[in-house]
Amino acid sequence: MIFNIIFFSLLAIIILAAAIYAVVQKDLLYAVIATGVISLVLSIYFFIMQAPDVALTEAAIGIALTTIIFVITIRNTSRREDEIPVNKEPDREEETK
Amino acid sequence: MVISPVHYIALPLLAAFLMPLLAKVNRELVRIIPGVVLTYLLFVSVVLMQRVTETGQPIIETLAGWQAPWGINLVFSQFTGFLVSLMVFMATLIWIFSYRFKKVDNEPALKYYILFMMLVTGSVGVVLTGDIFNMFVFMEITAIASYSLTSFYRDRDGAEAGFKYLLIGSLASTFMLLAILLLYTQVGTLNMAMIAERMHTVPVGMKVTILILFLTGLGIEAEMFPLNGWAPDAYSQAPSPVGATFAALVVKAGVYSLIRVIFTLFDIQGAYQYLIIMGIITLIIAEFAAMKQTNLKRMLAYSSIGQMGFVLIAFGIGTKEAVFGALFLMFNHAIIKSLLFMSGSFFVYNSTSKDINGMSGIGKKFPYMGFLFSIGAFAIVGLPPFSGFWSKLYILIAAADESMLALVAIILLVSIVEIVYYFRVVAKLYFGKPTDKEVVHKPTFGGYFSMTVLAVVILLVGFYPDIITGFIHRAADTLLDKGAYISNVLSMGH
Amino acid sequence: MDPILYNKIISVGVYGSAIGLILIGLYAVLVKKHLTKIVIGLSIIDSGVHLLFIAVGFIKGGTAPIFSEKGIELVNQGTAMVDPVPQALVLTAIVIGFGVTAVALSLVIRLYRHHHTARIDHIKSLKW
Amino acid sequence: MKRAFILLLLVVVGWVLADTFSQINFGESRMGDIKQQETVGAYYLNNTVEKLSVANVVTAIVVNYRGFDTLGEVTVLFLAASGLASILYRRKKRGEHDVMILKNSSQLLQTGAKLIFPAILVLGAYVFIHGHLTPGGGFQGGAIIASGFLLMFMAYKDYHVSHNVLTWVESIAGILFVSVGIWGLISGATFLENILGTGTLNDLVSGGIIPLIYIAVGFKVAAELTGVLETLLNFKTEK
Repeated sequence: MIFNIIFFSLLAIIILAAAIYAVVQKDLLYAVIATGVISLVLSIYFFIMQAPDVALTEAAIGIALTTIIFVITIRNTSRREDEIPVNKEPDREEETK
Repeated sequence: MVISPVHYIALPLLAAFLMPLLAKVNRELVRIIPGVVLTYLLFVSVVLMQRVTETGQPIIETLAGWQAPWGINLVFSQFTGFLVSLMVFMATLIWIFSYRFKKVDNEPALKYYILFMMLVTGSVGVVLTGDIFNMFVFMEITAIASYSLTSFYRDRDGAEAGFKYLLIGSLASTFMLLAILLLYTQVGTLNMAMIAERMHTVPVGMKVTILILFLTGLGIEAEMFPLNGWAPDAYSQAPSPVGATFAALVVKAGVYSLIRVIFTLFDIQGAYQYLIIMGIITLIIAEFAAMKQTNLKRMLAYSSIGQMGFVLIAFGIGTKEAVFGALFLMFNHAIIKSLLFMSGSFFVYNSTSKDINGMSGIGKKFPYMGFLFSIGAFAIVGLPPFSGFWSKLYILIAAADESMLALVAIILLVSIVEIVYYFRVVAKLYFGKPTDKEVVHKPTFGGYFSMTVLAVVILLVGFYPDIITGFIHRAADTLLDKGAYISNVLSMGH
Repeated sequence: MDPILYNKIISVGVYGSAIGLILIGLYAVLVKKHLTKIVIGLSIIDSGVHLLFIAVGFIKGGTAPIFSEKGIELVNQGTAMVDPVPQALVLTAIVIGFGVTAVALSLVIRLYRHHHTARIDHIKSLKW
Repeated sequence: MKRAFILLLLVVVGWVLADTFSQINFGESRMGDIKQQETVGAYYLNNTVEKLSVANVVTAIVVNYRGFDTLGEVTVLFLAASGLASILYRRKKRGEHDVMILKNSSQLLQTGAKLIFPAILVLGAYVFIHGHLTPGGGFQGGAIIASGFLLMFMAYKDYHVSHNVLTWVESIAGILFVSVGIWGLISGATFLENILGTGTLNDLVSGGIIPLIYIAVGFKVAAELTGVLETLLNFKTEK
């Protein structure tokens, strides 16, 4: 019982800490890793709450794929939340009708 | 194979999965297939509406062989059938209008037609389904198709509008998920008829919380204040057939879900007052905002929001006549606003700017298009003898019957505002000084055809409202008869 | 230890994490200025809601809703299993959430391509 | 001012949620008297083994009882992939071609990826073929296969999955899913009805159309997710 309480509180602390870290961290790559940690803890939660199907889905989609598409996005855009804007005019592509 | 409501979902999905393959065979198939599917669905609508009208009983289709409440079911009643038929009719016309869309660019054309067809399927599914979580799934289908279509064009602020829409839409779906979860914990089922049957067992506090979550989640698609920040941008940045689709289908699906939740699922009287209040706020803010707009499409978008506020007020009054008026207005709004969007997009296309000022005198150059736009403008403000007149009249009578005179005054006042800003555009079209910068693009044959059909429908309903009122009356009765809905759905196979 | 107190502590832990996630995500969506950060916020909110679903379906002492070899005997003691419906719903919700996130991120990439910045306070057309 | 308002909003939302969920006791059965089948959950637990011969009740719900939802869910992924491609689409000028944004990685990762890749594919296939017996199913298996492809993308700069192949797999799997549904309609039953014999519990070939649908879903999800990754990764264009 005591072990369970410690375990659950540990999970709660990790998941909330990771969420807060993901929000306050200015370096987006670290923030995204933190969301990966959230997914990981979430998947542990699902597993111990007897939802192995959901845990597997969260592990495959939440930890691996969501994280990677975030990383790809960051590589294509800017990595810092407090980026310095480039003073360029927006460039538009021409549209075919 | 007997014709049944599931055709509305299964066939578009089959076609959508097939289209990437068919695109490799022949480019033209990408354009033809959605039309074939939609035309077939129109035929299905005619057959099913006939069946429903003859028997007076809704068609309830079980899926996967499980009766309600164990499985998901589709309900094609006189009410949902009316809405679905309207949606499919409008979708077919919009398809004809946009047949030559993206003629040169093959890849985007494929995506456009797939997304458009799924937008239609999602909206139809929201109306047909009898299961609350299934409704959520269809809403997400509609939503993802809308986000992508809103940001379809690269040469305007499409991505910005799409992102705003996505932001609000995701928050909405979160609220809806929470509401579904809480509802499930309270009644232990997801079937809407069974939820309605067991609703009286739910504690009042919980009921109110769930209702508020639902209203927040669903009010977004229904463009209810203050959740409609996405609408003006989405309407003005999306390709114009998509704008017409938003007005004719997506918003209707949103209003339907809101109405279904309040009228059938819940038994809270306060919800009706809430609808009236939110409707009035939505109406007033949107109509005054519309007056300030210089961009034609934004003006049409705000006007659309205002009309939805009007619909919400009418539903909020809650009497049979008011519901009749509201459904009539939904019908009118679908056809009129689509006509306005189609002809309006033609003006935008032919003038150098999107501003109303840039369109001055364009009606002289294109008298027929100007004529169509004017019909739409006169109809939507509710002038006789156009169809919009009748719906406004019925709602006013319903409000007066309930001795809500303040409401009547507000509606009339707002109508004046509406008249002012629509007439300003019409006057500009005809009496403005023509600018010589215009580039002439003739609309396609399909464009002419669908706009003419819409104008004819507006005039026809305006002169002979009886051709449509029978259906709407029966639809209103079906919506208000909650007991029949529950017993019809749950008695299947018992 | 008192089982009621024990249950209370666990429930505060689980519900607290879920609601905390929703609130933190909401904060990020409403306050943060960077588009990617906003999408991160949305995915955190989603996580919180999914956790709530599973937490609500959980039954103390229940097993996963998968029948083992001796499954038929277990059918008669169905109470020993957790509620499978929320799990099925979450499965759907996770996949849908992934779809929305993917579309959102592609929009972020496109906005960055046009404006050379991903901060909403630097993109004029994103102002409400 | 704005921040204070947002904080107030958060407090209100948090308070309402906390208050609501404090009424929903954690770990307590809400399925009522399980024999009475008061809730759908109880019904599914009581009847799945008998009527469908499927060990995994969640799979039975996802694929059969609420199979229509799953069709919608697959459509959502399909739409997300289409929408993503449409949003990021740009006309290539002459001589331009897509380039992976990733760089070639170390020898170690390359060799490791080559070794693990087939194993991941087999694992994914195992997960969705056994979806009705063990935890997992089409979505999980599909996602696992997609992560296998991701590993290859990361290891080899020039690794490409042909868009043609992805389109074919995706379309055929989708058509298979809907066709299984329409098959039910044609044979006089309802859409997506389980018209095959259900077999015996815990057999690989059991549960009627459930494994069939889950295999289709597995292939479709794998193709869609790989397509999403491919689109995002090939985003840069170079002359």
